[in-house]
Amino acid sequence: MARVLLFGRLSDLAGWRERDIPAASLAELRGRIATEDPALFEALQAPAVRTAVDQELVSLDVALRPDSEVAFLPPMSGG
Amino acid sequence: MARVLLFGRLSDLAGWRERDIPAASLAELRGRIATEDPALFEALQAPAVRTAVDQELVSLDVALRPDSEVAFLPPMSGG
Amino acid sequence: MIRLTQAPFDPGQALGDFCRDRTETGAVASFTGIARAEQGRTDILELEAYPGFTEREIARHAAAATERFALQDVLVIHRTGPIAPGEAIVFVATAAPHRRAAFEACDFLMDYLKSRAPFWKKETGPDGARWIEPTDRDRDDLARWETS
Amino acid sequence: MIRLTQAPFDPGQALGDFCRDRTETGAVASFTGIARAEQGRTDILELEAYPGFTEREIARHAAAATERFALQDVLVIHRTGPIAPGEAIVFVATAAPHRRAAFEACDFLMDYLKSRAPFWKKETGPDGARWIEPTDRDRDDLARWETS
Repeated sequence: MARVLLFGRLSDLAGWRERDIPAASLAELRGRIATEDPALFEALQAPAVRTAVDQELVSLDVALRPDSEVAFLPPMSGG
Repeated sequence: MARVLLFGRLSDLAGWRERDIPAASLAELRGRIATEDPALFEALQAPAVRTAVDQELVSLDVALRPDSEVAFLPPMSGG
Repeated sequence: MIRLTQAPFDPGQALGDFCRDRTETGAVASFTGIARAEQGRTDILELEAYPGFTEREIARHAAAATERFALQDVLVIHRTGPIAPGEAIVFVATAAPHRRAAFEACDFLMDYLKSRAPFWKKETGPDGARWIEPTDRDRDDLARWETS
Repeated sequence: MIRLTQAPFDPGQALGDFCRDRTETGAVASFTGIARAEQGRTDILELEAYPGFTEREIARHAAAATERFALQDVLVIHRTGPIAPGEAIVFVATAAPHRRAAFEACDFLMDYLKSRAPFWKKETGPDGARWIEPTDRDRDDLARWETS
């Protein structure tokens, strides 16, 4: 299980901002999203979208704990 | 006659800040200063010292009116 | 210090507080980003952050700037939520003994905030809403600081 | 606006006023120069100006900066007379649609003020008084803006 957070245009696209999705790894989580929402899966694959697990950026697959927080971060722009 | 103003280290050197000195041109004014205070004259000759007549910078000799204001400006530094 | 705030803030107050009681600083540079109306094309700007993560990422860059430019102090305030035209979005202040370091550090931090800090920005106007992403200009600005 | 003042001023107040009611500005850069105590080596700084001439010379450079960087507004406040450590000496703020212009114009004006504006600066400390003149660094900084 992981708490999944979507930011920026990703949450507009998916229609949700925060959801619990059962998965033991990031790869498994992506697989579930691919099944449920192919358009969101496609958007998450873009190289500009970064992934944070438990508030640390990751670039490879990682295991998820039951209380892990996974955030998908589209291109950022502050100021 | 001209009202002569000294700024920065020039007024420390001369011991005055503002004085009336009779002169019909800048060259004549410099001549009078050379007679009265050779050390000040020397200091005014330094290329870094700029001269303003009636609040406009001048680089050549100019005529002075009776109410002209002549300012000698050593290297400037604000901020 | 890094501060995210939902409420409007006064950049003047922030600068006044930041400058107070500094007898060895010499130079304080600041930048204030203000929401533009774009001649009526923007009614509202909405800034989303990732609470916790966003502050920590900014703090990491503020620490990098502090080291790189030998800063004495740095302050970043960033709005989140809906922001009306004319309101301050971001305020950065840097303190250093001399002006070149203060200016460069402030510029460096703003380039980072514009194109790399974890914020997502949506503009809503008469033509609808759109997400703003860093421009090529923003990326070029950021590239100036890359050390080879 | 160019303002010389004998009395202490609050840079925060100045920035707050400058930023107010700007709905098309986007970017305000500012610089505050503060008198340093230099670990007790400076007790007092004294700034002399040439009233009238000084304001006009600064205004001429502010107008040049406005044209060169397409500024929307510029403010320069400069202290004269005796200044204690920790007090603001100079404040420059620049307003532009985008940040690069605001930063560069503020930097440009400070370089000018440091080495070319009609001020004379005397530092008094336990070792006596000395006149401060532009450093090589100040001259190098200024040379960055020369157009060939």
